[in-house]
Order: sequence, then structure tokens, then C-alpha cells
Amino acid sequence: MNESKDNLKTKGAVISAKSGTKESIIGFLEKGMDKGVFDAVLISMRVPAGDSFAYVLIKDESILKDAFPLPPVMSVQGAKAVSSVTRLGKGNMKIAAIMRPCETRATVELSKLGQTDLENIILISMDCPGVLPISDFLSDPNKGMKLFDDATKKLDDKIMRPVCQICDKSSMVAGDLHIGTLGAKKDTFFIISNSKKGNELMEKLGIDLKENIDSWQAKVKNISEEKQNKRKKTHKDLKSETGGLDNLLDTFSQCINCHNCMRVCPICYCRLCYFDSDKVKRPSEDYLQRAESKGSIRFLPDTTLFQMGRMMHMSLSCVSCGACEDACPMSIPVAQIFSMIADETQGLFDYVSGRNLEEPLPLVAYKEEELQEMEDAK
Amino acid sequence: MTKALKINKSTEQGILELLKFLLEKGKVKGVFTLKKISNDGAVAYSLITKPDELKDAVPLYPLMPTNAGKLLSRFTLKGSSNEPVAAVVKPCELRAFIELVKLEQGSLENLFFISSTCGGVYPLKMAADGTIEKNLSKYWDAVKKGEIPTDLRSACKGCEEFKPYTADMTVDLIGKNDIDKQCMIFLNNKKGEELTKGVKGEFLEKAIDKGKIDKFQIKRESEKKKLFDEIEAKTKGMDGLIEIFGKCIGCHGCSNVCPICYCKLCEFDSSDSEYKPSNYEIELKKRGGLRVPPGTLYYQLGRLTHVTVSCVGCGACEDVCPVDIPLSIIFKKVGESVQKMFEYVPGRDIKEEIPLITFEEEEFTEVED
Amino acid sequence: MKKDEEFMPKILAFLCNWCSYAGADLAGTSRLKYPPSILPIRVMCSSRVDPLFVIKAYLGGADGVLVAGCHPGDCHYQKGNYYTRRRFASLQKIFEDIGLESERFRLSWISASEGPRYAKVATEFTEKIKKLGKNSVKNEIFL
Amino acid sequence: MARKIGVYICECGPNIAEKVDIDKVIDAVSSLDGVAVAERYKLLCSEDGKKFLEEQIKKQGLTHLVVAACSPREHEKTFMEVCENAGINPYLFQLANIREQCAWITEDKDEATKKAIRLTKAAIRRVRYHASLEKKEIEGIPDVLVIGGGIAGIETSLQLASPDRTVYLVEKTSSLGGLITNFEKTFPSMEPGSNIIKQKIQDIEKNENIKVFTDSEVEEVIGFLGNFEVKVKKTTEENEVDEFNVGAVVLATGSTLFDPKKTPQYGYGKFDNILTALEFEKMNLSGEISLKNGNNPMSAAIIHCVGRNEKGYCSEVCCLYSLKFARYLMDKIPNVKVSNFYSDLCIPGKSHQKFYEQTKEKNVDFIRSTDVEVEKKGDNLNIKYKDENGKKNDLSVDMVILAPAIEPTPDASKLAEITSISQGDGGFFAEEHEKLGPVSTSTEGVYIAGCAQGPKDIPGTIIQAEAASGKILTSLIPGRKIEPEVKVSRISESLCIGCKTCLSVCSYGAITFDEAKKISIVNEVICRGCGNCVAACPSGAASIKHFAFDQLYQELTEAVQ
Repeated sequence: MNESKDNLKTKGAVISAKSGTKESIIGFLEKGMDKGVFDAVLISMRVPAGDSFAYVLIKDESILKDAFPLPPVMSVQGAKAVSSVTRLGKGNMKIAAIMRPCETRATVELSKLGQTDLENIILISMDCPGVLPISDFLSDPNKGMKLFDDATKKLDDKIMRPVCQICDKSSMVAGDLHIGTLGAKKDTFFIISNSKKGNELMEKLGIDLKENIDSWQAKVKNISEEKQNKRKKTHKDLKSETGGLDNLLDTFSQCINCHNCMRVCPICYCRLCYFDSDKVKRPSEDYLQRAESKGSIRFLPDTTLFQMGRMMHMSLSCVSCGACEDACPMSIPVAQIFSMIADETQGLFDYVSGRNLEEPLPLVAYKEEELQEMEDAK
Repeated sequence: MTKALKINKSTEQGILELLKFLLEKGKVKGVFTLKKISNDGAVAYSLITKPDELKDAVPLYPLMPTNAGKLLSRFTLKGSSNEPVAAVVKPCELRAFIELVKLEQGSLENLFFISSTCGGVYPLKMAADGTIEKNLSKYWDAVKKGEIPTDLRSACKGCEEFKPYTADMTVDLIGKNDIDKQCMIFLNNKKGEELTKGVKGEFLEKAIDKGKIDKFQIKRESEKKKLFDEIEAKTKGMDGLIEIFGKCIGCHGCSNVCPICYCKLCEFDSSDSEYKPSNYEIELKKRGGLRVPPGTLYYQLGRLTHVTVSCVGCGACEDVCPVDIPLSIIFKKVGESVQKMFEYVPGRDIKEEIPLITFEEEEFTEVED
Repeated sequence: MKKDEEFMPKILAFLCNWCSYAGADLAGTSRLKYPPSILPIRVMCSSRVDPLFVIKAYLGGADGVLVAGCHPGDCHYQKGNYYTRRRFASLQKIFEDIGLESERFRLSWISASEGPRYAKVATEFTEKIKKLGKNSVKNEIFL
Repeated sequence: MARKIGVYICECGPNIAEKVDIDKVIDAVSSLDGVAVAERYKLLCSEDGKKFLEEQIKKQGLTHLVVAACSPREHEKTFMEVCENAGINPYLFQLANIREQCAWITEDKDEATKKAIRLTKAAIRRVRYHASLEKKEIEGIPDVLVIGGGIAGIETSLQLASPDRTVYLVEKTSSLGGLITNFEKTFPSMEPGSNIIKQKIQDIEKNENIKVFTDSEVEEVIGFLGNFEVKVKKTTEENEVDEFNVGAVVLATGSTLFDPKKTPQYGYGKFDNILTALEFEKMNLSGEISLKNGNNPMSAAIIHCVGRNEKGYCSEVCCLYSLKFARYLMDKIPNVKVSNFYSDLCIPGKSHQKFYEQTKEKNVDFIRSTDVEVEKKGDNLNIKYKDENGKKNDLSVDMVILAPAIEPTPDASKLAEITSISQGDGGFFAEEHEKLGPVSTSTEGVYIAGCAQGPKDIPGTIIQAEAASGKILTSLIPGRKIEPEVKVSRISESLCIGCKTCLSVCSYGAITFDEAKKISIVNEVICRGCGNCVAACPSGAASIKHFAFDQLYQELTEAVQ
């Protein structure tokens, strides 16, 4: 799917967007459906009550005009939507899916984990300005829309979620095509292809990928660098704030074990999570014994075990999409902590989750010579 | 007239002393109650075995981090407790636990229940953003006067089951204006009396003040009516439901924290609820488009049919909903109307069978055509 | 009204094999006429009908759902229909209480020898559904 | 290997062809995923129709078969056999009913065709989710459990016991024989009663094919014709429980008498020398009919229909045994005066009228009366009554014999529950059909004989004992295989949380609870496949073969599309 390992493609297409970016993206999709290049589109739409957005699989073109490619809020992680459509088989519909980079990366990661069949899927990502925290948006949806539009234009991410403010992969091209709005001339946007499938699609649409996209690449580069520094600094502060057992226990003391964070995480795909299974249900004697050994235990115990256990299970595939923090009723900074840890665990293997389909999952491959520093490390 | 224990200390102090007495005298091996478990004031249920660990216990803290009924079910799921344990629980938590015991998800053996005329609790969000501490005094002032604190959870505002049915002891709270000076604990049965034998305090015969309770009942009833009417207006037909549940993000937190959802693997997480490619084709042909992942309304309506007969209206579901869907009132309203049909109150009495596994030969003929 | 005339509702009918399915067959063998809106699904006992099927059918766009079984006391499996009755009663109350059209559901006891009764129930129910009109859920996207 | 579905639409002569446009149905289904062939045929259930299908399956290498024709109640078995002969599993087949519930119910051909297409498509989608199931066969157990050691139980046991058929006879009291042991003679022949029964009890004890359990009660009967698991408990010792398997169960638990204390106007229990019929039989058998003060009664009154309006039925035999009592009295006490108080006499049967007239000739009075009451008057009893034309009257006698109504034994409801049969009028065990099935019950394999089914005389009881034996002999032939239900339910160990909801809704006790693993387990031999537990189970842990969630859900989704 991806020819070159790094995604700095040099050429792309410039699409006119006189009628507005959103409208012209939808126009591009309508053209794709007309030409029969794909039969359906998986894209966000505003829910009837107007207070949230949801992914919708659209076959009837007339519905496409109300679509909303870049919603201000991530109510469902896009990778979960694609997985629900293709996990039980690729079906015989070609589907174009429009999502944020962290969602396309999560989709790529899920296909490595057998949860998504990408054969009939055309993954299209877009430059992402970040996402509003869901509770902020819900308190006043219309205000949220306005704030989001201004922030997108001004590229200011102060109102966005903490993980989005330090996201250095907001324009990473992991899918088949990428819609680049950064650095594009007025009323235009770039389309960059990242795979054979992407090239074929553009050919069928009669759009050639010959234009120069340096301005996009330059803009992406400097935004990423700026965010990277901010990310390093934030993670350093976070580490000192939550590092060490006491801080960690305090951070997760509010956790009520509702497992929302696990449920909304695209990488947590198990049918029955280990921490919901029978294995963690002990007889009363065990609980009493534990209570006696310490004088008192929180009940249910092992909430921190759940957080650390989940971290162990999915950290190497975490795309820092922030869905977990949105779903936490106790506003625990779970996404910030998990993305901080993910950077380090993935760094061990020089792995970036969802960057490239061919890149094997770190724990299912090995090199004979690696990680010597681990052996009898002091 | 029931036997009662009066301790000339504040109600909270009185209960702490009672719990300390129970542990020290070895009457119980452990005590279940709310406790401050971290220095930033997080409150959670704890199993306490050492008396001096009771120092941070806050048994009457107006918060329900999780439904204690569900915790007691987890505590006794793999076999009843072989040691006596006392639990300070709210009436709806005790009813939820009894409902779970009926479903073989726990056992009442060796457990003693200290409940109270419950003044209701604040939403979890107030604990999350730390504003709960500021409202404590406002809370107790309202409870003392037998009023309903303003920003209580909607499930509690409309709760008419604030008196426990089967607790061994009931702490008198609602409308007790000398709550800071006196602790009055009603000993409802033999177990209650045996447990408290030897406690420093005055044993007397006292009737619970029926007038006070009825007055409070009327207040809660009118609140409930208001909440039910609000929901009634919203849940008008399918469009109404789609509007309410449109923002549901499918995290199923409501079923995870619901005491009545005891299944190992929820039917709505199982393969039965997954759509095969051919199902998508059928739905797309019919509708032109379909929300994915599919089944948001199927889950909400389906879960409603599963829990409706046993729902105790504890409000845990709404507490945990990240998008603030008014779940507790919807489930409580439908639950109560179905339960009324079977004249059934979930958790009122362990011997009362859950209506869907029994039947009368002659009943519900009006349902037949 | 013309529109309602040619609107042929789709009514899903869960028929218990021993009584109602046999009753339906009898209506056929005696050439009794009733609208072809009834789509039979054979189950061994009416107590097999999981309320979730009825919800799935309703959300799937069925205009009506009929659950039919043996008369109480005659259930081939002793007591099955008693449980069906309670499940159906609570399901109907839920739909009613949540503001949905619970009239789209119907429970009827039809024995193997009641061909005419089956035809009557089928006709009556179809008329009622026609009055209620198409189930608008059929083209809802945000289910 | 890929699915190859054969779809065959039967014209059924004119029946379907005329009412449904079959070609339209063929076009609509031939392009569906997995459909290898879609064809029509004149009459699929005919011999050459079946041969045609068999060849098609073999020639086309079909893996699944869908037939759109008549009702599965009509020909499901026929086409399943065709599948078997053609070498594919008979359960990978679905029959769409486009005749009885489609072609024949509307004149509108185009609507009928649309419905036929919808039903055929639903059948095709359903068949894709079918799993092959193996027919199970188990040895039919020829042995029989007989509950109740009275004449009915004894007669049934003697009829059925044979070298290859053991009979387990369970009697609640400590000895066999039941009520008849007390009858010195039986009407109308006044032949000896109790010694015939003693003879039969010896036959039982001699017969090594009959295992007798006295002082024992049946605790559990779970299963169906050909395989019942039975538990019998000794009432005298603690947990001594016998377990065995039988093929059929006969309830011959007899009856008891209505307690006259419930009708105080007869003074039973208040005044001396008032006996029930059974007490009088026992006294007579002891050889001496005497009053409390030891001498013989010179006058006796027999009061009929005691408790009849309370019970609401006539107990058939009391008028006849009252005649017998009169004979007893006259044989033992010369010139005793016997008078019968009756409202209407019930003397059915070819030889009973003669018996009544002969008794009457021996100047036994028969007084038609109402509002009969018994009072104490000095040493004897005074019977107050209203005669035929309503005039008050009274008669004083030495002894009063009451003929109380016959009612079921007190443990009847417990036994009905254990053997999962129901109780009909008067609380007696309910027969399957009052005319066509007097000894069988709604539960296959459970039979009833004697007064347990309703009041009757000894010949009636013997007839029912033989009828029940006959039914068992025809259905439980040793060596014949029993095919338990194939489409049974199954509970997944990993998903079951042990809430026992399924256990409490199962009418057959086919689900037991594994205390160690805290999960419910289905006994596949006993499960009848109704699916109640599956619908009751919220978590989908319980599933049922051939009517699984997916199969029904996909069928209904296609049907309402």
C-alpha cells in the first residue's frame, strides 16, 4: 500500500475549492461515486439533534451533500467505524473513508491486528486542526462550531483537546490519499497520493498528480516541529507530575473502573476485556485477606492494575487520538498519560503506530540483535 | 415502635463510632463504606478491617462512585462471605444487591446492612471537577430541613424509595435538624440489636417520624413528576428517541456500571450484534445511508428490555455517561411503569420472584388481542 | 385514500409450529383469504421469540410484528406461552412508555384448528397497520 | 469449500403455478450469492420429483437445498430424506411455505409473487447460516415405573413385567394392596375381594421382574418417552435414594375419601356409631359389626352423596357399595333394618340393576330425601330429613354409615408437578383427551390408571390398567431406538454467568446447575427444543440448534427488507 517508507511524496494534485473546502471535498467524493470509482462513502455527519457527529456509511449520493468531513468533535474513533464495516469480510462495495490522520493510522493498525479488511477501502486523511473536548462541545454545540471554524482558520489549538495541542502527526499521510489544506493557495487544496490504490483512483478520476506540493510539505514540517517541541516539554512536565507511584495512584484515584476508556479506544478490540473477565473476579476470602494485610483496600481494588494492564496491552499501537479522555466521566488525563507512555514504548522499537501497513507490530517480530541494553540492565 | 440506638454525637461521628466498635469487638471482620482514599479528596468505597483506618471514612458522603450493590455482588459472587461484614449502603444500593442475589450473583449470608433515610447524592461530575466539597454544607442544611438539595442528581431528586426495606439498621437523616448533635440509628431486626449490644449509647423505643417522611415523600413525588413530564415531552416517537440518543458514543459505560447488567459478555457486544457485509448492503439499499458502528438505538432499547423489570433507578448510568444523556429518568420511568404492571418493586423482598420467570395462569388478558 | 390502498404493509409473524403455524396452514388449505402482508417466521414455541427480535424487526423497518402461539394451557411445551405473555406485556409497555407505536405489535393465541381465526387476526392487524401507515424507521440513518 | 445452494420452486400442479409467477421468483433468486441453480418443477413431492431433486443435488454438487413449495409441516421430512439419500446433511435445507401461507390466501397474483420472492429469499439467507446436525439415537428403555401399589398399580405391573422389561413398583405405605384389602366382598357378585388381592400380591412378590419399593416416594422424574431419569426416596430412612432409568411412567396412586367433618350436619366425629364407608368395610372385614357398646346394631342408615355438592361430581360407586353394605349387615345380623337415604341412585352397568332389585326385596328401604341431618337422641341417632314431597321427617337408628365422595390423594399435586402433567376436574390427573386419550397424558410417556384419573369401580380400574399397559407395550418395544430431539439448546460455558434464569423457565427440568463451575448445563437427551431458555437468557449464552439467533435474525431481516 505504501511505496516509500517516509511519506514525503513530492508531487500531488491541486483541487479548486472556490465553493469552500468542505463543499469541494464533497464534490470530489460525489465525482468518485458518479464515476463508480467507489460505491459508498464513510464520512462524518451531523446527528439530527445537531449536538454531535457520527460516522455514516452513505450509498445514496443525495445524502452526501449533508456530510461533514472534518467534524469539530470525535464522538466515535473513525477506525472503530471502518472496523465495524469490514471486520466480518470486505463485502463487495468499494468504500472511500474520510478521517483524521490519527483515525486512518488507527485503521491501518487495526488491519494489522485482523480487525479491518482494507481491500475495498480507500483511506483518505485530511490535515487536522485538532478536536474540541466532547464535553465542551456538548455544553453549547453552535458556539462550539463557531469556535472550531475560527480556530481552524487561525491554526490556533488553544481550545482543542490537550492531546491535540501536542499532536505532531496531525498531517501524517498513512492512508491512500491525503487532503492537504495547509500551505495551499487561496480556494485550493492539495490531494497527495500515498499508494498504488490512491494513484489508480486519481487516474480514474482524470486528476493527475503532477503539481508541486512543496508549500504543503514546508508548512507541515514547521507545524510538526513546533508541536514536537511542545510535546516533549509537556510530556516532561507530565512525567514529573504523574511519575512515581504516589502521583500515579493519586492521578487514577478518581477512577471508578467504568472502563469507558477501554471501550472507546480503537486499539482495544477484544470481545471480552481481560479486566471484565472471570479471571479478575476473586472469592470474598481473597478480598478480605488483602484488606487485612493493608488494613483497608479500595473496593473494587485493582483500578491502577487495569490502567497499567491496558497500557501494556495497547501502548505499542496507541495513536494518541484522545478518545479515552473524552469518554472518562471523572476527567482523568488518561489520554495525555497514555500518549506520553506510547511515545516511549514505540520509541524503543522505532515504531510509529499506523504509519505503514507493512511495518510489523513490534511484539510479533524480532531481530536477533536488538535491545542488548535490556539484558541485566541495572 | 422499633428499637433505636441514640448516640450523643454527630450522626457521622456516631456511625464511625459504631463501625469502630464493630471492628474492635470483632463483631464483624470488615466494613464496607465510603472513604477518602487520596490527598486530593477522591472518595471511593473501601473494605476496612483495621479500626484506625476508619479515620478517613466518610460513610454519609453524598456521592455514589459506583453502586455498592454491584460491589457487594462482586464480593460474594464466588461464594458467600465466610466472615461477618457490615456494609453502609444507600437504600437503592441495598435493593440492587437483593435483586442481584435473586439472580445468583451474590449472597446475603454474613452481611449486615446499615442504611439510612437517604438524602440523595451529587453527580459524579461534581466529584470530578472538585466542586462537591463546596456543596457539602449546603447539602446537609437541606437534608436537615427535609428539603431536596438543588443540584442533586435527577435520579435522586425524583426518588421515592429513600427508605430501606430490609436494612438491619437505618440511620435517621432526612428532616433530622439535630443531625450534628445526635445520631439516631433504628435497629430494625434481631441482627441489628445483637450487633449493637454493648455500644456506648442509649437504647430506646422510638417510632420513625412518619409525618416527616410523608412530607418529604410528597416533595420527591412532585420532583419526579416534573422530571417524568420533561422526558415525556422529549421521547415523542422515533424522532424523539433519535434526538436523545443521537449523541451516544457507544461506550456502553451505562451498562458497565448498571448493577442489573450482570452478564459476562453483553449481548450488544457479542457477535450477534455485529453486521455482516450482506446486512450492510440490505440496510443501505433500504435507507441510502447507515450510522456506523450500527445499533445505537438497538442497544439502548434492547438494554431497556433487559433491565426494565429490575431497574432500581439508582442513576449510576447517567453519572457515567460522557455525553450527559438523561438515561436515569428514561430507564426509571419505563422501569416503574413495567414494574407497576407486575406490582413488583425490585429488591424489596428477597422472596419476591422476578416477574419474568414466573407467571399466573390467568393474567394480562388485555394484552392478548 | 389511494396511497394507503396500495401500501402493502410488511408484517412479520412469529408463528409457533404446533398451533399458530398449523392454524395458518389450515387457513390456507381452506382457501380463506387474507392480505399477503403477513410474513411468517416459524419457531418451535412462542417462548422462543426473544424481545430483541421484535426490536430488530421494528428498527429494520417491519410495519408490524405479530407473535402467535397456542392458547395458555395448551402449550405443546407445557408453560412456554405463559412466559411469552409476560415478555410481550413488558415489551409493549416499554415501547408505549418510551413514546413509540406499541400498537404495531400484537400477541394472539391461535390454535391449530382455528384457521378462520388466523385469517381474521391477519386481516384485522393488516387494516390497523395500514391505518398507522409505513414504519418511518425504515429509512432512518442514525439508528 | 464454497456454498452451492440449489433453489427449486414447486408448481404443485396448479396450486402454486396458477397463483404465483414462478419464473419471476426464479429470476429474483438465481443471482443471489451462493445460489448455484434455481429451477421449477411440476410436483417435487412425487416419486420422480424426489428422484429429480436427488439427481440435481448429486449432479450439481449442491451443498444446501432450498425448496419453495408447501408447508414444512407437510413435507419437511420428505425433502430431508431426499437430502440424506443425496448425501448432504438434512439440516442444510429450508422449506419456504409459498402455498398454504402465500399462494392460497390471495387472489392478487402479483402480490402473491412478491410475497413468494420475499419468503424464498428469506429461506435462502437463513439456509446460509444452517449448520449440519447429526440425528441422535439412543436405546429406548423398555422398563416402566409404576407409582401406587393398589389394584391399578398391581394389575399394570403384572401385565408389563417380563424378562426384558423390569417394572419398578413404588408404594407410599409399608404394604401393597391399597383400598381393596379392606373389602371383604365386591359387588355385585359378592365374590371375595381382599383375598383376590392377596393372591395378586403374592404373584408380584414371586415375579423377579418386578422390583417393589414400599415406604417410598418418587422424588424426581425427568425425561420423555423412552428415557426418564427417576429418583425414589425411602420415607423411613434418611437419604436412601434409588436412581434408575425407565421408558414410561404409570401413575396409579388411587384416591381417598372426602372428610365428612367438612359437612358437620352428618355429625361425623361428634357422635358415636357414625362411620365412613372405609371404616365400615374394615369393621366388616374384622368379622363383627358392633356398636360402641359392643352389641349389634338393630337398625342402620346409609347416607349417600356425602360431600357431593362440595366436590361437584358424583363418585359413581357409592350407591353400589351401599347395596353391598346392606348385604353385609343382613348376612351378619339377621332381621336388621337397613334404610338408605339417597337423592338419586346411580346404578349403571349390565348386572347392577338386578343386584339393586334383589337387595330391595330383602326389605331394605330406599328413602329419596334431601337436607339430611343426624342428631344424637338418647343412645341412638336420629336422622332428620325432607322426603320426596318436601315433608320433614325423621328416623332413629343405631348406626349411621356415610358414603363420602371420592377425591384425589393429598400428594396428587406434588406428583403432577414431578411428572410434569396437569390436574383436571376435581383435581384428578388430567387425561390427554377425555374421549380419545383416557389413560395417556399431555406428557408423552406418562400414563394414568384407576381412581387417580377419576372415581371408578374395580372393573373400570382394571380396564385402565390394561389400557395403559397396552399403550406402553406398543410404544416401548425392547430394542427399538428412540430418537431424542436434535434441535436442542446448548449453553456456552464461557458466557454463562449462572443466573439460573434459563433453569427456572425450563418446563422439563432439562437444565441442571453445576455448583462448582456456577454455570447451567443442558441435558441434551431431555431437552425438547422449545427455545424458552434461549429467549430468557439475556447474554446469549444459551443458543438452540437450527433456531439460533443468527438464523432467525437473518431470516427476519431479509423478510422485512
